[in-house]
This record gives sequence, structure tokens and C-alpha cells, in this order.
Amino acid sequence: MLVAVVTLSSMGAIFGIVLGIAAKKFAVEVDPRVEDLLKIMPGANCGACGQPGCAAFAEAIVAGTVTPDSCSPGGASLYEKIAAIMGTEASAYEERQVAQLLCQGDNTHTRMLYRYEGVTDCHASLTNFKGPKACNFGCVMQGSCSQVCPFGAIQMGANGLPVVDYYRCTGCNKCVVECPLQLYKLVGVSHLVNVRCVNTEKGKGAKANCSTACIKCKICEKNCPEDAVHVVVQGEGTVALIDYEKCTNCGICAAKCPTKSIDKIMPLSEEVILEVGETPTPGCTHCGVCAPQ
Amino acid sequence: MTTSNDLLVVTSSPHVHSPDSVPNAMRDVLIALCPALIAGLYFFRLPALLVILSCVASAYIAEIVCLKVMKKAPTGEGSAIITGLLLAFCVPPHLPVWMAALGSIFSIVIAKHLFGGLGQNIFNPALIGRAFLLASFPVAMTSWSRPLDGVTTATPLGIMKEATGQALPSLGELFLGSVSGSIGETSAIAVLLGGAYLLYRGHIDWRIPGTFLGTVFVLMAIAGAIKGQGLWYPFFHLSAGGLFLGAFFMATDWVTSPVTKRGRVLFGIGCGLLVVLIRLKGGYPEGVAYSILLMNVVTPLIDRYTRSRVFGGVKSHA
Amino acid sequence: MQEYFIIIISAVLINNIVLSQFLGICPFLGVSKKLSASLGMGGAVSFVLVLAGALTWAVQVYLLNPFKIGYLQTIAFILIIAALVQFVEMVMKKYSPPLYKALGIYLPLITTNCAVLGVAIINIQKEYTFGKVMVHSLSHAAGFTLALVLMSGIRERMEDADIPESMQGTPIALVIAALMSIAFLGFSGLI
Amino acid sequence: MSLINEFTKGIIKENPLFRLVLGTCPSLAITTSVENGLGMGVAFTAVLIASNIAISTMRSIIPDNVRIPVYVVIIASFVTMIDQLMHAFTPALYTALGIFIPLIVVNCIILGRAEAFANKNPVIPSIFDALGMGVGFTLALVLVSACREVLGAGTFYGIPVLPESAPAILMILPPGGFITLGCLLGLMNKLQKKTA
Amino acid sequence: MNKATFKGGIHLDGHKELTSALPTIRAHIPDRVYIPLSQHIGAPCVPLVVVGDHVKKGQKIGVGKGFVSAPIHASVSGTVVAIELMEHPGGSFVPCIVIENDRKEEWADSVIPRSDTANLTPDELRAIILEAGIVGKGGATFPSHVKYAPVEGKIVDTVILNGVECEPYLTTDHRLMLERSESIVAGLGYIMRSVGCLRGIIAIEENKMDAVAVMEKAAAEAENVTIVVLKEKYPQGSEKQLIYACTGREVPIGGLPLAVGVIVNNVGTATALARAVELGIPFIGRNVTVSGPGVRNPANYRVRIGTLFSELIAQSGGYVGEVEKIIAGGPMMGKTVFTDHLPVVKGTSGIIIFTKAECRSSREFSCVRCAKCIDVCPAFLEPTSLARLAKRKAWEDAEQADVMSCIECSSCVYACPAQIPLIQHIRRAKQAILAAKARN
Repeated sequence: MLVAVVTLSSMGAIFGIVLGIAAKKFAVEVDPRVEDLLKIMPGANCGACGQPGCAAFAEAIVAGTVTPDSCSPGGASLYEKIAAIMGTEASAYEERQVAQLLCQGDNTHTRMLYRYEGVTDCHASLTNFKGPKACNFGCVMQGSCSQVCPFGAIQMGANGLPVVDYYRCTGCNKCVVECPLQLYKLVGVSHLVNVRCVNTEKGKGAKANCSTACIKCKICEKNCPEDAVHVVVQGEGTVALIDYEKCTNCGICAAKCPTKSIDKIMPLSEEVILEVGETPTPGCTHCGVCAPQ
Repeated sequence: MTTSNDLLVVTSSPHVHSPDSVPNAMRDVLIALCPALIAGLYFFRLPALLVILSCVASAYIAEIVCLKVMKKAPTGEGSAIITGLLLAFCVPPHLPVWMAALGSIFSIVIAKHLFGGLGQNIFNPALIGRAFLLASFPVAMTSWSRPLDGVTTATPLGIMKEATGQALPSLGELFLGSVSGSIGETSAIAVLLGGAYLLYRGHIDWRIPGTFLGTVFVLMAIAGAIKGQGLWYPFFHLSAGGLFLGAFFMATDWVTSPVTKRGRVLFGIGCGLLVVLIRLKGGYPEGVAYSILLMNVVTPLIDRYTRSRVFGGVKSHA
Repeated sequence: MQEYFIIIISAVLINNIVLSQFLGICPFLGVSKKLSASLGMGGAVSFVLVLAGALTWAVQVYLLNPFKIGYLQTIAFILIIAALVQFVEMVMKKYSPPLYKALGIYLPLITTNCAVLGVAIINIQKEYTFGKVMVHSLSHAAGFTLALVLMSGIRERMEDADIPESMQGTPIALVIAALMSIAFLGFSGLI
Repeated sequence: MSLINEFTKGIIKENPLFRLVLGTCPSLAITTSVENGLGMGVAFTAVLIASNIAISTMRSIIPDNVRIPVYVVIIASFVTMIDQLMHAFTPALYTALGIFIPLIVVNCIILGRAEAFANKNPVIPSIFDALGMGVGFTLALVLVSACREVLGAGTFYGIPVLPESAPAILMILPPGGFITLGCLLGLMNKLQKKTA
Repeated sequence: MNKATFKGGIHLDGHKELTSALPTIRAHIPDRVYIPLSQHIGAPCVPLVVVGDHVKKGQKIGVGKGFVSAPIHASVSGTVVAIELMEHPGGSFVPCIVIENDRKEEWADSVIPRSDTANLTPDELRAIILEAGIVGKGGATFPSHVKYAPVEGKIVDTVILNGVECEPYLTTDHRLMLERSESIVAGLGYIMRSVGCLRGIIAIEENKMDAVAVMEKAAAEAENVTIVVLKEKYPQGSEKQLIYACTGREVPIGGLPLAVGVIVNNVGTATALARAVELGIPFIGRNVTVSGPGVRNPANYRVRIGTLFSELIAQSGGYVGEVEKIIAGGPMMGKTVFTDHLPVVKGTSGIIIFTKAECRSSREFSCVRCAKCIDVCPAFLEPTSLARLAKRKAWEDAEQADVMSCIECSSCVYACPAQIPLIQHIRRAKQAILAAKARN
């Protein structure tokens, strides 16, 4: 008995001393906050924050090179947790953003030039006469956005266009970066009225190729009670654009738009509205915009 | 201008294609297996027929069920039939039919479809099926019978390994296939005919069977010389057991063998070495199946380290 | 000489520590996704394994046996291994940060890697001499590294494979291990 | 309410083998028969409960920076006891499980529970946690070994259930362990997706 | 006889018998020509004319900015009626100068025949070549004067004229060698003189032995010019593979032929060059094969640049059967276009019409690792691995695996039994890598 106790405790003592010395000798400083941060990260490694991954994001927060609110998937709740670890006050968190496709020209609206056969990749498709559609500004419908979406929020719809599930979209920006025609824009969920066409051609040309193109008729401009929508110069032409600072979501422009290129939508579906208040839904930041007034 | 549709087709080049296709290649493999099939049926009669039918049918059904369960479009290229047939070729003719079916299902489900189906498996499915059966039912899988009359007897390699005192069959018998053994492997000439057809059609690379058989021949010749046996010894090892079948039909499996030419040479040599090792030193009289499976394990690494240099690049790239 | 040879063949091929003894499965499944990482892990485990083999043998022969406290084996061995791993971790963190970063979370796992403790116990069970202990530990380490490297080669190829969703990750890795293990059955009876 | 919760989470939601994929080594090695699986599970559960109790009681006095070595020593002590007990009372099982009894020490589940639960919770919840995890692991072991024993030996807990020629010996060989666990894990994933 | 060649490549069904025996005929001169401002690699031209201007045949109507560019010329005399965006056979939309033909065929003042050709210095030759808007006729349309410009530290010792024409259906170069052999040899002489090298090689594939005989006769007089007969194999005409076959030299990865002291030109370029030097006529016409199962009377035409595809097809008797694809160029590397309302440009070597029967179903299997793509790849790449990486968007890994060395010959896709569009995946990877480089 005694032997056992002595043996074990002396072994323990020896190892303890050796390790103690080693710990001093080989000490490497690591900020414990990095590890704490890493534990609360969503772990999607989506890169929305601009860092190579969640671990890098955590390091960058501690280093102070990024702001803690850069993580779109984590949203406001993560921001508060980060702030708690970093010891900073949580400031007003920005409104939740979702990606919106700025084209409604599906294969029932837009004239096609040819039948495309080959890999389903928008960049590849574009090398052939800027895609199979007569409109050179619109979506080429090969679904590169859907392939890069880490949250499965973009699915290819029946009429060829990708459909964003605003409920799942976290605003991570991947589709915005991927789309070769820059057809995605992150829109705050409170902005219900959007111009969903980027065709800058003259009205006649645009109309000939697509029945839901912006034809620069300026009817929206004339009817807007807030002077919030204008046909502005963009690239080599013009296109309608809404000033969200002034827009009140009245939807008059969308109702008057002859080609329905301005669209008034509810970003989050009815079911979501009903669920708010009971159980929080993923992605819901309780911004309240969707809830009935 | 009249077109088949309102619009012309725009695609990427090229606009002409070789007549080769996966289904065609599979059909050619089936044709190449026919001589061995006929030989097997001739020597082992009804039991062989039952085993073959059971293997092929269960492989085919398993394939269809797998595709259905995984919600994939039916491929219809017939690789499952080949897997079933090859498995039947390397089991004893008197194997209980349900065992044959089980092996076949194991091949298709575990070795092929769990890995994603056609073209993505790491191991040769038929050989996995055989190894599974051998490990699971060692008695049934090593009960051999003489061709035509069905009397129980050991295989030529078994006789040699266990030194049971039975007379070894002559080289001529081995060549024709009138010896005991698995259904499709006894007749060297039939298998060689099929192999020659595949080589002629360009579906297999000579490097794998060439180096495989060459390695076995050379090492067995040396071993024979040490043992004081004559030149018949390497020839005996070449034509006994499933060496030809393995070398021409299983080691050359596109999916599970290396894609580079140098890699194929290494693969063949590796297979040959392992066969010799297992036959001379190992616990089994026959080692073709295991040697190929072991080289299947190494194939990804071989591919990785035998990449050829790029045109205009420095000599060695690895 | 022959005896050593038998130990080597047996440990590396026939009774491969991972594929037939089921020791060290966690790192085998965890660190086999990339070839480079698997080489590093194999190296780290080998290092600890051999060192631990030597130390535990010494403790057993010079400490536990003379005092007849063999029942303390488990405690003593795990202590030695834990201390050793921590020591290696500290050294690595200091002198090879990239390696530390790559193996990071798996280094503590070596402590609870049953391969290390398992081999140490087998060493004693088989009553090997010091020379044999070293050869035995080394060949098991080699067997572990071999299995890990082969596995990672295969898993790199599986990266593009269209594996059924519920089989992705660990399940398919286990199936690959099963098929590798079937292939390794071919070595049985060798020696 | 919460104690039951601590207990049940280990069985399904956080099943150590099927959900967390911990403790794979023994669940592959000794699951050749239901008896072995059960024995291992019971031994494992005993160690887990004991160590959880010990660590939970001592959690305030263990210095944080040496906690892991301390855990290891505590666990190792209990393992040694179990080892001795089994050696004395169930010699057949002891031989069958062999090296994997001392290897309970390095089972990640026990250390994991110590670190993740016992270290932070009072004794009673820790017992339930350990019980839940232990039962969950035992059930998992029994499930794996049942599959392997029935398919590989044709028996269930030693009772023949299949005709004599039927069992596929491979299933009780090493590859059978990998295949069974792999397929069961895949199945669990599928079931979980369906329920989720 | 063991003929020189390269490693890899494929054997194709040539289908050249459709047009190879038919003498080249003059295409009808159209009422309107459409001359794209971009007909070469490099920055597009800016127009020198405005709508309403009268232009003469051979008059320079557009000039390039920057060094790598070539001017364009009016191919008929007449009035500029529009400058508008139009489909280009290269698969894009390019502004075109539309000229209404006045049928007077008046030559511009700048077109003057030269008599003192023997005394021209390399610099003078290059100036003539630049003025004439000569670009490579093989399809890449690289401005020739740029190719011949001396580069510090590089000595050109060999000029290879490419008469291989390994693409199926196309026979323009074959006919050219039979009909214009003297002009080719003369052109080769000017090229050699402008780069100051001594060795000239005319490379011809073994399926054109009649052309070999004619060229050998024509070149008998010329010093240091040899005819090399090459094995019939695709892509024998690809620059790097051709150099290897003729000289045994390998152009390094990412390098130009200049790196191994070689310049390669199409035989057609040599004739255009000879015309420019001797007659002062700029690049306003070229030979085009109109062939394929979808056209009634396949033929070779001498065509003015800017003639619409539809007019050539009409002259060939129109379409036959269900037309599915119109290919600008050969069927291996040519691009499909979606209309026949687009002009012949300097790089258009052929117009191939395919009907439904020639277009196989695009049923794609998963890769079965048969390695046929690897066996045929003349750049010794692993197309299947590259495509896999591209599918996964692992651009950096793809770059590591030398995806940029792909010459896009499409041999791999031709050989692939699983019908995987490998080349499209590879192109996508190259595109992404270049885009990433441009960003940094």
C-alpha cells in the first residue's frame, strides 16, 4: 500500500516538475478570447465577413481588423455575444439584409437566341454571345448562384430563373460575388419595393427582348408621391432606381409600372409573420418589418 | 432554313465525338467475357449456370434498387451485369445460389453505390464480393469440384500449396480449363481470347496485364529455380488459378486502376509482387483477388505521385 | 533476427493496429481527410508511441515489477503518456507552429489515443525485451501511419464522389476502412 | 424534469456513439457478441458514474490548470478497480474483452463528460448525465453487437437464430465491425434527417 | 515511313473529300458587307469613317489602338450606311461598319504594286504587313507584324508554315497549296526576311500528298525551304505540337514559340502577305470552306471579308435537313453561332453546317476513369482531374495542376466515352484564374 502511494506520488511529482519547467520554457501566448469567440461562431465558414473562415474571423476581431458585426449568418444575436466577450457595448445592429435577384425575365418573358447545351455555369454560358437570352443584362439562368449558396436559399425555379428563399437567406453576399452579371443586390428587409431590372438599353430595344424590362418610361418617376424613384444614368444608358432614404413602401410605382419591372414584394412570407412572437425562426432578427402594422 | 426547333443549338467545341461511349465499352467487355462464360458452362454445367444467373440477376436488381433509393436516373450502361458476371466467374461452381446472390448484392451496394455509384468506387466491386464470400463462407468458397463429373477435388494451386499428394494437372489441361477451380477462371485460353479482344478494341491498356503477368512469371521462374523446378513452374502459376482473369478483366478495371501510364506499370508490378507473396508465403493458395484489392487501396496514391510532366514543363513534376 | 522480422510483418500488415486491432480509430477517422495532415499525424503518433513504449517498459520493469504493484499499470502508464503528450505539444507549439496548427486539436487526442496505451500494454503482456519493445512499437506506428496515409489518399479521391448524403463523412470512412480491412485479410497467413 | 432530460439526452439526442461518434475503438473491437457488448457497456457505465461523482464532488478543489491530469488519474483508478473486479468475478468476460478494459481509461466519452458536464454541475445531475450516457453507449454497443452476432455467428446472446450454414463469418471479423458501424451511422443520419 | 508527329492526339474522320477535289470558286460579291471593328486578338479598332462616307476597295476604315492590333479595310467600294452592333463569329457582339456596295470595285489610292520587293528591309516589310492588316489566318488571328517584331535576346532561326489543316471538313489550306503554291513560297520568303532567319519549313499532313508534290515543286527554287510531311493526327496543326513535330523543341509552359526560336504562320497568311507586299492589296478577302452534311453543295470560296454566312450558304444551294448547328471554323475548335446573319471575318476558315443526325445526345455519364482523355491530351494534362477541380471551383488547385497549359484542342472531349464537357470546365477554370489574377 505504502509502496503504491509513494510510487505514484513520486511519479506525479516528477512529471509535474518536468511539465512545469517545460511550460515556462516553451510558453506561447494565445489570446483566450480567440478561443471563446470561435466557440460561438456559426461555423459555416462562408466567408461573408471577408475572412477565410470562422477561425480567421475570430482572430481578426481580437486583432481589431474587422468590426464584430461583419458576420451575416450570425446576425444580431451573435453580435451581442461577441460584444460580451470583447467587452464592448452592442450598438444598434444593422437591419437584416437579403439577396435579391435584379431580373424577372424568365423564359416566358424574354426572347431566347439559341438553345444552350453544356455545363450549367453562368460564366461558361456567357462566353457564347453573352448568354442564350436576347437581353444582355438579364440572368442567364445557369444557376451559379444556386451552386455557391451555402444555405440552400437559392433554387432554380420552373421558369428558369433562380428563386431566393428570403426566409433562408442570410445575406452572406456569396451570390452577389458569384453572379457574373452582378444581378444580386443585398436589400434590407424593410425595403419592399425594388426595381428588378438592370437593363440600361433604350426602352424600345429593351422591350423587344424582354416583356418585363425597364423601358425608361418614367411613369414611376411621375407618380411617386415622395420623389423617391428616378430614371438615372448607369453605365452606357439609364435605368430606374429607388432612393431608399425617401421610399415609404407605398407601392404606387410598382402598381403603375407598365412592364412590372418594379416589384412590390413581402420579403418574408405570411407564415413567418405568424410565427414571430411565438418561436423565433432562423434568420429572423425581430426587426418587425414583416409583422402587420 | 429548316431547323428541328425554332432555335439553333449553341454549345462548346468539339462538335464531333468518337463513337466510344460507356455503354459500348461495357458491351465490349461482355462480349470479351463470352468465351470464358462458354468454357465455364461447358465444364461445370448446371450448377455453374445457376450461380451465374443468380449473381447477374441479383447484381442487376440491386443496382436498380440502389438507383431508385438514391433517386438517381437509371444509367443503363450495364456495368452491374459485368460485376455480377465477374463475381460468378471467381466463385466455385457448386456455391449455394443464395450465397452467390448475397455476394453480388454486397458488391453492388457496399462497394459501389455507397461510394456514389458508377465510376466512383475505390475497390473493384466483384473482387470485394469475392473477398466477402471467402471470408464469410470459407468452407463453401473452398469446396472445389472436378469439371464435367463434379467430383470433389482441390484446385491445382491448392494441390501445390497443401502438397496433398494428388497429381498436378498438366499445363495442357490448365490451358484448356479441364481442371477444378472457379467457374470462369479455369480455361486460360478462353480468358486470353477475351483479353485479346479487349486489347484490340483499345478498352484496356496492355501495361497492366503485361507487367502483372510479367512480374509473376519472372518471380515464379526465380522461385522455381531456387526450388529446383523447371520452366514449367512459372507457366503453371501463370495459367493456374484466376491470374489471367484477374490480369485482363479485374486489374484493368478503369475505375479502380491508376489513370497514368507509369501508374499502371507500378500497379501491375505491385499486383504481381503481391500475388507471388501470397501464393508462396501467405495463407491462401490463390492471391489474385487480394493482390488487386490491395493495389486498389494504393491507387489514389499512385495516381498522385505518377502525374506526367506537362508538355513544355520541367522533366519530373511529382 | 527472424523473430524481429515476424514482429514487423505481423504488426504492420497482418494485425494492423487500425484495421484489425481497432486501436486509434478516432485520429484515423478524424485526420485522414488530407494527405499532408495524415502524414503529420502519423509522425506525431509514431513519435509518442515509440517514446511511450520505451518509458512504460522501463517503468514496468524497474518500478512496478520489483515492487509487485502491477495493478497500478493502467494509472502509471496513462500518467506517463499524458505527461509525454503535453510535453510534445509544448515543444511543437514553440518550434513548429505550422505543424501545431495543422494537428492542433488532435494532439490532446493522442493522450486519449488508445493506440498508444494499447501498444504499451501489449508490449508488457507479450513480455518483450527492450529491443523487441522498440521494434514492436515502431512497427505498430508504421502500421498506423500506413493505414492513415492510404486512407487519406482514398478520401481525397472521395471528395468529388457523389456519396449518398447520409453516408458522407464518418460513415463512408468506416466503410472504406472495412473494405481496406477486407483487402488486408489477404496478408493473413503470411509468416 | 431536467434530471430526466439529462438522462434521456444521452440515449438519443447526444448518443455518444451514433451522434457524437466517440468511443469508436471499443465499439468496433468487442462487439462480436451481445454478451461482450453488454459487459463492456456495464463496465463502462460503472466507471463513468463513479468518475462523474468523484469529479463533480471535487470540482471546486481541483485546480483548473491541472484538471485534465487529475481527471485522468481519477478515471484510471476506477478503471483499475473495475479491472480487478472483473478479473475476480467474470473471468470469461475479462478474457474476452482483454486489453479493452484498461483502455476504458482513454475512452473519450468519459473524459469528455468529466470536462463538459461533471466539472460544471452538482453531483445529482452528474449521476443522471453519466447514467444517460452510459445507457446510451451500452444500447449502442448492444445494437452493433446484435447486428454482428446475428449476421456473423447466427446467434443472439448465444442462442442460435439462423441456420447453421447461413452466418457470414466476415461480420465478426474486423471488416464486419467497420461495415456495421458505418452503415448504422449512415442509417442514424438518415433517420435524424427525417425527424428533423 | 515513320513520319514526324507529337505524343497524344486523336485520329479523326476527316470528311475532307466533300471539298478537297473542288477548285476554289469566287463567292458572289454581296450588296452589303459588314466589317467588324475587331477581327484580331487585341484591342478593337476605332472607325476612321462615319455613316455616309464613300469608301474605296482596300481603303483603311478602322485603325487599332495599341501595339497588338491590326487595321481593317473596306472589302468593296461603296457607301458606309451604318456602324452598328452585330453578332461576331467569335461568340460576341461587335460594332460593324456596314458598307453598301456600289459595284464599281474602285481600288483605293494606297493600293500600289511594288517592283522592288527584293530590296525591302525587315522594318519596311513589317510596316507593309501592319498597313495591310495581316493577321494569322489559322483562327487565333494574332497580328502578324507583332509576331515578326524582334524581341530582345531572342533569335528566330526557323519559320514554320502551317499547312497541316488537321480540322475535319476544312480544305481551304489544302486547296490554297494546290492553287497558290508560288505565292505561299514567296510569302514564306518575306516572312523569313522580316525576321531575319534562314530556315523555312512548310509542314503538311500526310493526307495531302498531292499538295506535298506541288509545294515541293514550288519550293525547289527557294533556298533553305524544306517540306516536312507529318503524320495525320489531330491536333497536329496546333502551334506547340507542330513545333515539336518539326523541330523536336518544346515550347515552355506559358511561353511563346519565340522562346524556342520559332515562328509559326498559316499558309494562308503567307499568301495574304505576298499579295500585300507585291501588289499592295490589304487583307480584304480569304478562302472559306462551306461544308458539312447540312449544306447542299459543299465548296471552297474566295470570299470578301464582311460577306454574310447566309449568302455563302445560299450560293452553296442552301440548307439540307434539320439544321441544328452552324459552326464558324472547324468542328473541333470552332464556335457555334445561333444565326447565319453574321459576317465572314479574317479568322473564319470554314462554315460547317450540322444537322440533327450529327449532334449526339448530351447524355452525360459520371467519369469512369478510363483515362482516354489523359492518353490523348497533347499537353500531357489530366483533363478529368482538371474538370473535377473546376466543378468544385477549386481554382487554385486547378492552377497547381497546370490547367493554364491546356491548348483547348478538345481532343479529350472527343475521346471521352462518358461525354463529359471537360473542355468547358477547363475553360471556366482558366477564366476564373485569369479573373483572379486581374483582380490582384
